Amino acid sequence: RADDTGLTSVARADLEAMLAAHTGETRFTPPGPAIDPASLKDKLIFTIPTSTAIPFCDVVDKQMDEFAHKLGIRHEVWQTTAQLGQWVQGFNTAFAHKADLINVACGLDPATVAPQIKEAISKGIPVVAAHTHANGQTQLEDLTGIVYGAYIDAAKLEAAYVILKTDGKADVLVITAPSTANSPYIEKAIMGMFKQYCPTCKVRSAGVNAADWASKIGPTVQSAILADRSLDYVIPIYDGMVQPVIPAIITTGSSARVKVATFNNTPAVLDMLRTGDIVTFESGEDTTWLAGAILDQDMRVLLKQPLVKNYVVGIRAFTKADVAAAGVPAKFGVGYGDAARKGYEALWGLK
Amino acid sequence: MNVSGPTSPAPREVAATRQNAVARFCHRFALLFAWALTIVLFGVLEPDSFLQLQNFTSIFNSQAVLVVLTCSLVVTLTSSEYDLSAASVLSLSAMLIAILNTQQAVPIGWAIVVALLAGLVVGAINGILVVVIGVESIIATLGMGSLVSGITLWISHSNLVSGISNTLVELVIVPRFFGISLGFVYAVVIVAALWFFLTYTPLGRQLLFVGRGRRIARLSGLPVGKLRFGALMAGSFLAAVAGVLYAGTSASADPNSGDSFMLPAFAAAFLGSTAIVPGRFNAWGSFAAVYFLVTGIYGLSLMGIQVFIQNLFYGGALIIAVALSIMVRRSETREPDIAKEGN
Amino acid sequence: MNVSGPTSPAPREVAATRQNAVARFCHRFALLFAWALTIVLFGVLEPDSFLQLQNFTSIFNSQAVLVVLTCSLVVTLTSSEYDLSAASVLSLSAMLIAILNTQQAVPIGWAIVVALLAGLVVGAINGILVVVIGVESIIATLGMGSLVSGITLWISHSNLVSGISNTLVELVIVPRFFGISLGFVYAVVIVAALWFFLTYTPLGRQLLFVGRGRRIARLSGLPVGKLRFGALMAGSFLAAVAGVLYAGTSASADPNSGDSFMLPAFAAAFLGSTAIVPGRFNAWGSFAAVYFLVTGIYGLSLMGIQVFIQNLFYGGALIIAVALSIMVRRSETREPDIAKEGN
Amino acid sequence: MPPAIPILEARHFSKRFGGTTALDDVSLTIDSGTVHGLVGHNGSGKSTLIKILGGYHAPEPEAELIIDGKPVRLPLAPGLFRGLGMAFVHQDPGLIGSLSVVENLRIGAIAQERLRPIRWGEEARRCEALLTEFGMDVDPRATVETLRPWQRPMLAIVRAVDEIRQLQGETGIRRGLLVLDEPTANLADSNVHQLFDVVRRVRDAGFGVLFVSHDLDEILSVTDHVTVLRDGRVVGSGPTAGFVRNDLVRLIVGYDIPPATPRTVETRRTDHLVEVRDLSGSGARDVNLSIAPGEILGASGLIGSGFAEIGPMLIGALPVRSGQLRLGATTMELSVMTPAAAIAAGISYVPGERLREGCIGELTVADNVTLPVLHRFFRGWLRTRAIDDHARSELQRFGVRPPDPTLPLEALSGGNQQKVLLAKWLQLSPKLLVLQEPTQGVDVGAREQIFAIIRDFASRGGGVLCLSGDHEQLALLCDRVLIFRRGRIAADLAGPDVTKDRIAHECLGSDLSSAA
Ligand SMILES: Nc1ncnc2c1ncn2[C@@H]1O[C@H](COP(=O)(O)OP(=O)(O)OP(=O)(O)O)[C@@H](O)[C@H]1O
Ligand SMILES: Nc1ncnc2c1ncn2[C@@H]1O[C@H](COP(=O)(O)OP(=O)(O)OP(=O)(O)O)[C@@H](O)[C@H]1O
Ligand SMILES: [Mg+2]
Ligand SMILES: [Mg+2]
Repeated sequence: RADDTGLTSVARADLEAMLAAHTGETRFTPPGPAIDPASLKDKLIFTIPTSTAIPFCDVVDKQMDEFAHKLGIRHEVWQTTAQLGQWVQGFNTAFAHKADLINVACGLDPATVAPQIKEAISKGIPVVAAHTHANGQTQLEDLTGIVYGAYIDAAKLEAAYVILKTDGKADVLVITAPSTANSPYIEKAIMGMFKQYCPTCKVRSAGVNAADWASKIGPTVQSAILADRSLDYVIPIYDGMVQPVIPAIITTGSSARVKVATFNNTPAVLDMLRTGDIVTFESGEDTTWLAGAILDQDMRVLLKQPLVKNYVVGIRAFTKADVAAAGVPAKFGVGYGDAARKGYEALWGLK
Repeated sequence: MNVSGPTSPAPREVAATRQNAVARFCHRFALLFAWALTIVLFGVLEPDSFLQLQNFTSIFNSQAVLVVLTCSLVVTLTSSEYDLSAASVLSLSAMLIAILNTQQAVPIGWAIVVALLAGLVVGAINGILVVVIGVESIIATLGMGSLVSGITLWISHSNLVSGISNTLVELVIVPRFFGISLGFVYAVVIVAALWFFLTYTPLGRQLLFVGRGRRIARLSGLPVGKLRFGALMAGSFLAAVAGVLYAGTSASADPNSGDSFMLPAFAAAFLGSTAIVPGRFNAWGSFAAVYFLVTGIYGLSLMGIQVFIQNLFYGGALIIAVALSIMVRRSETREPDIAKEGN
Repeated sequence: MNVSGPTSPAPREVAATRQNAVARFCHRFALLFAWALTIVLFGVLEPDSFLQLQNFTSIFNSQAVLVVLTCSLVVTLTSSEYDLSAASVLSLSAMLIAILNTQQAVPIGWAIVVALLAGLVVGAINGILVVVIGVESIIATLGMGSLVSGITLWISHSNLVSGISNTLVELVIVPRFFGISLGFVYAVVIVAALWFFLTYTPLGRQLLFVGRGRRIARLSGLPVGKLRFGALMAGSFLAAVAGVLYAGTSASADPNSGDSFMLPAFAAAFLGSTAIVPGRFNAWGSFAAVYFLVTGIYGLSLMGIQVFIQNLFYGGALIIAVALSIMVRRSETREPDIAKEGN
Repeated sequence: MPPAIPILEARHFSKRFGGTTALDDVSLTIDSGTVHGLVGHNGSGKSTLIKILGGYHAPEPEAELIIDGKPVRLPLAPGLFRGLGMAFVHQDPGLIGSLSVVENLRIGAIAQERLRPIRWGEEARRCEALLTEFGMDVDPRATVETLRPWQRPMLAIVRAVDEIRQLQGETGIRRGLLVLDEPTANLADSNVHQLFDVVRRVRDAGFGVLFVSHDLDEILSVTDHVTVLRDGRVVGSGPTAGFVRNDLVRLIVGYDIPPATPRTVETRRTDHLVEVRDLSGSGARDVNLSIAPGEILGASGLIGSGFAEIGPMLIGALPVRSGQLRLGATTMELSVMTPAAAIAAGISYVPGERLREGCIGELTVADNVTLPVLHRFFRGWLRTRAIDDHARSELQRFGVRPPDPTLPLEALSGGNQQKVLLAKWLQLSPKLLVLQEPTQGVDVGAREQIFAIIRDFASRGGGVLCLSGDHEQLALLCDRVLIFRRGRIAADLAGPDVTKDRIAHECLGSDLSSAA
């Protein structure tokens, strides 16, 4: 049965299945054949994140430390505050410490440190980009391996949720961050979903650079709400953008009408989902899975085994109904279950 | 006692220094005209969406934080100090409220008290550095800003903290009368109080004396150190108030939330000093400047224009307004001597 | 002609005003001692990893951009102008190189020429605003910074642009002699040239006079306007050079790449003015300041210490160094009068 | 009759600035109903004493202050001087240029209040009335920097007198002290008379007045009691009637100064070194003048008559509408003159306000002296040792004490600063030396040295133009004096006509004739 807006029952079923697959604890599937990390004892893996002030990066790094400890691998994380000089120093320190592998992690665009990556490769040190790319994104040739961020899956989930929630009558503002390399791919994935499942939905996007989020997202959302009285969803592609969206919705007196769906499962935003009524949907990666995936890919590189292609980790979507599973108040890494940890331990032959 | 006599000096050409009243009026209200012009312009370009009451109420409501932060800068700038730590104090204040209220279960009222006290403490340290030790304010507050940011990152573990009591949100951002929120009302009250303070109270004028001529103020018997100290404390206090409004606006706090307000606030304070009381930092001028800038940006984003145009508008408006104001003032007063032109 | 004799006013105790040479020496080199102390401290705390030649070369190599940007500020600050647009010029310069080289297939050499020219153009506009029109530099460059950022966002469509020619990368970042890269060599050459310029050329001294007393400089026959204009242009030019080094360091350009350098650069310039030639902005002092700060942060990172400590270190080092320097100078020279204390 | 209790008793005032002892155990007693003169060479500590009374400096701990018989705690808290009945005109008159006349006049009242609203309209009317009373036609809302130079010190005097009058108004006759630190230095003669009138009235009303001046004739004519400071110590004190001029001079400088003999130079010369034709602008009109080699030409007039603006105009520091300058064989258009071009042409201008216009106090003496000649020391790089040597030899040549080029210039006393300035400008070997108030605020001893420097310069064939309101100085120094009235040259005095009295008479000439 097709309803008035053209959301066919096939489409509805597709979308519902997509959401269902990401509801509840993550279901681990081994990315490839098992490996034997015994020969990697005391190898040094060196991780350089965009900024260690980003709590998400910090949690993944800690989880990696934990795995590495069990594996007998040394893992060092370089403390940075999103400054080029510090990233460069990170590479040099990795060289000085005779690292066996370098992870460029957590949103640090490999392009900004391309010369350093080239140097590492020329020194025979492999470089893995961990959680920086969206699937399908063009990548630096020099990179040895990649673990993708689950940006595209998340983007599709947001779109699916919004289409279902509005019965195919969505009127959406997507907020992107043009200066981030994966942003255009995320945007494309969202737009693609709407085109495929809900061509009559109204979708537009506005780009605001990370540096301007606090000051410019507000006016952007406000003017969009007032210019379009039927706007009903705002999709900030990262949940770091949510904070200034909320007051823009409240001041325009449209908190009953305009809702937010977003990505990354930042605890504070999950708390907004739990306690407020504006954020209604959020998904995010299983941090244990992500930490395991990065180490797994790293070890495959070091063991010279075939790498996992399109390595993406599982995400969990939360709505008000089940957000309590993420903790009260929410915490990083809570609510994904134990499957990823057990899965990797089995894959690596621990225990 | 009468000491005048026929020996008085030669009369001056009075007309020249007594300024042309019309030109002066235009100068004082030029920013308001520009604001009106912006409104008309966008009204014509976007007749359906721009000229709606709700647009204006929402423009007003959303900028209470910036208005109050600008007031904080007006106070310190009047006393000729730069307070670069104001944005960090804003973040600290908002973060304290968030953490105390959500993680420590401190009632929102007490959390606010603590946040404001923290502002006063930072202001006092600034005061000690600048007034007692004699560090230039721009340096001292640059350093303090970094320190305070570090503390904010520390107590928040760099996390966004959400879930601040709805009471505060109700008291700040939720629209009340004709769509106007209490946050805007607070901002207007603070602006009006600052205006009264700077214009009509001796203390406000003392601050201006201190800002314009510290030595002379001291020779005239003003407690210069106390006034400077007080200005730095008041500035930090107002920045903490802005933090409270920020917390109430977004019901959450980000460790870096204040940073992006710094440039707009300075721009608004400078721009505001070209209006209402040209040549002096003043409350209503800054108020007009904030809303002129925000209206422009708002209209631009309504037209779906890219972000970079906003930067151009910001920079352009500031430069043009200040340059014009200087050129007008120069032509109003008498021939400048060459050294002042600085050629 | 000799007109001295018993008629000259009573001599004052000269010894007291002639500063104690030892204290003066300590003051001049205090920052270097602090730097050495930092090295010793981290050497003891992290004996294995810190005290390696390669660490130091890496510290040196990675900060060429910051050193050159700080030099840019030293030039403008010496002439008593604040250039808040320097970071935006850095971004613009790097972005121009990236776009011209990767998207327009302009050879890297020409791309660099265009980037440097862009720096000069921004400097010239700053000069017109500040010198010809008379806008305060802090306001003019705040506005220009916003405008230039807008332009950078515009030409890059707000995107990161990567893929800059390897020639440039080779010329900047790749280690050459004992692990030292050419980028660091350029930075040292620029610092040395700036030091020579400010200390040993008439033009440099004249700039100092213009900064300290514009009117007096003019009456002494100095072309004050030209010197200020020149300082603003030179400052922007050096910021553009920093942009070239940025492009060479990262082989890419981000529209906001410069922003994160602004505070460190100002902090280093201020901190540097407490050393080598205390009381004046100076090249080697700033150089020492950059590497003192960076070494500290590096050591902290090496120890895996949380990021907020870095902020505390930054702010704390700046405040303490400047405050100490002021207290030392005060005790070295004569007692300040109350007005200087500002009470 | 002076009452038994003095209005102010300062005991054991000492003040050290680092190694400088500005005041050394000074005691001073001022009776009510008297004008107490305070004299002393530059740097003798007069202003320091006054600033202690104003609560600006803290004296050394042994100091005691007794006001009206009651001991007062030192240092005085800011503004407490008002409660003690004192009002000040400080040496630099203490006005904020960028603020309005009302604000400056009412700074005292504003300083005493906190939150009681100010009624600006009323304040403006009150100030207008006050200014009119003193014969000043000034818009109370104008900013002070737009006022004419002579109006500014007058404004400070009006303010202090008004504050003293408030004291009187509150409780009938009250005891208080009006402190005037070199109030006449920048005043027009007419205003000086007006001021003396006020001073006498204030005294007659029962107040005390502390009056500082370098002009001993003023001291002798207006004070009842004199105290002389030398090197921060009291070296003489007593009723004015007990002193003659030479006593004071001896006390101030510590030795006898032989009576100065005016220069006797041949009469008019026809070989002109410098010629200025049809100079107009910035308050002067159609000025024509010429200076012969070796001639010291003076220019004077009432303040505002245009003579003081000639110097800055000749070097392009003030706007010029029209006029030419011929110097030797070259002729220059003055409307496009700049200080740099003037220096290149061989004109040196030594401005009057030393620390504001002449040099940068926080930089070293060597830096200040060598600024215009830096290129001489640039051979590949600046030879810093040569710079210091050069500066030291210049300091020795001009008798600067101490001759240490590495001191910050602000560490020198006023007279020595002036000598440094002369050194700075004379090393350029100018053809024409333009001096503005070369000995303003300079003590008698240093003054003689400066005269000697100027005469020596002239005797080598240089031309000197000396702009000054100090008639005695002009009479002593100049071969010829031009008198300005209302922007024009009204008289050209030469030879026997160059006397103090004649100059004074000619300066007032226009006022007398226009009044007639
Ligand atoms: N703030 C200060 N810091 C250091 N030394 C000072 C300061 N003020 C005054 N002095 C020194 O104290 C001494 C006395 O100065 P003061 O100004 O009292 O002299 P004065 O008698 O008023 O001279 P003048 O006639 O030139 O005004 C001088 O040697 C001066 O250099
Ligand atoms: N002389 C002045 N200098 C500086 N600001 C002034 C001056 N006179 C007035 N103002 C400013 O003008 C504004 C109002 O002045 P106005 O003359 O209206 O005062 P008022 O309080 O209405 O006095 P009244 O009611 O007695 O006329 C204030 O902003 C005040 O700061
Ligand atoms: Mg004095
Ligand atoms: Mg009125």
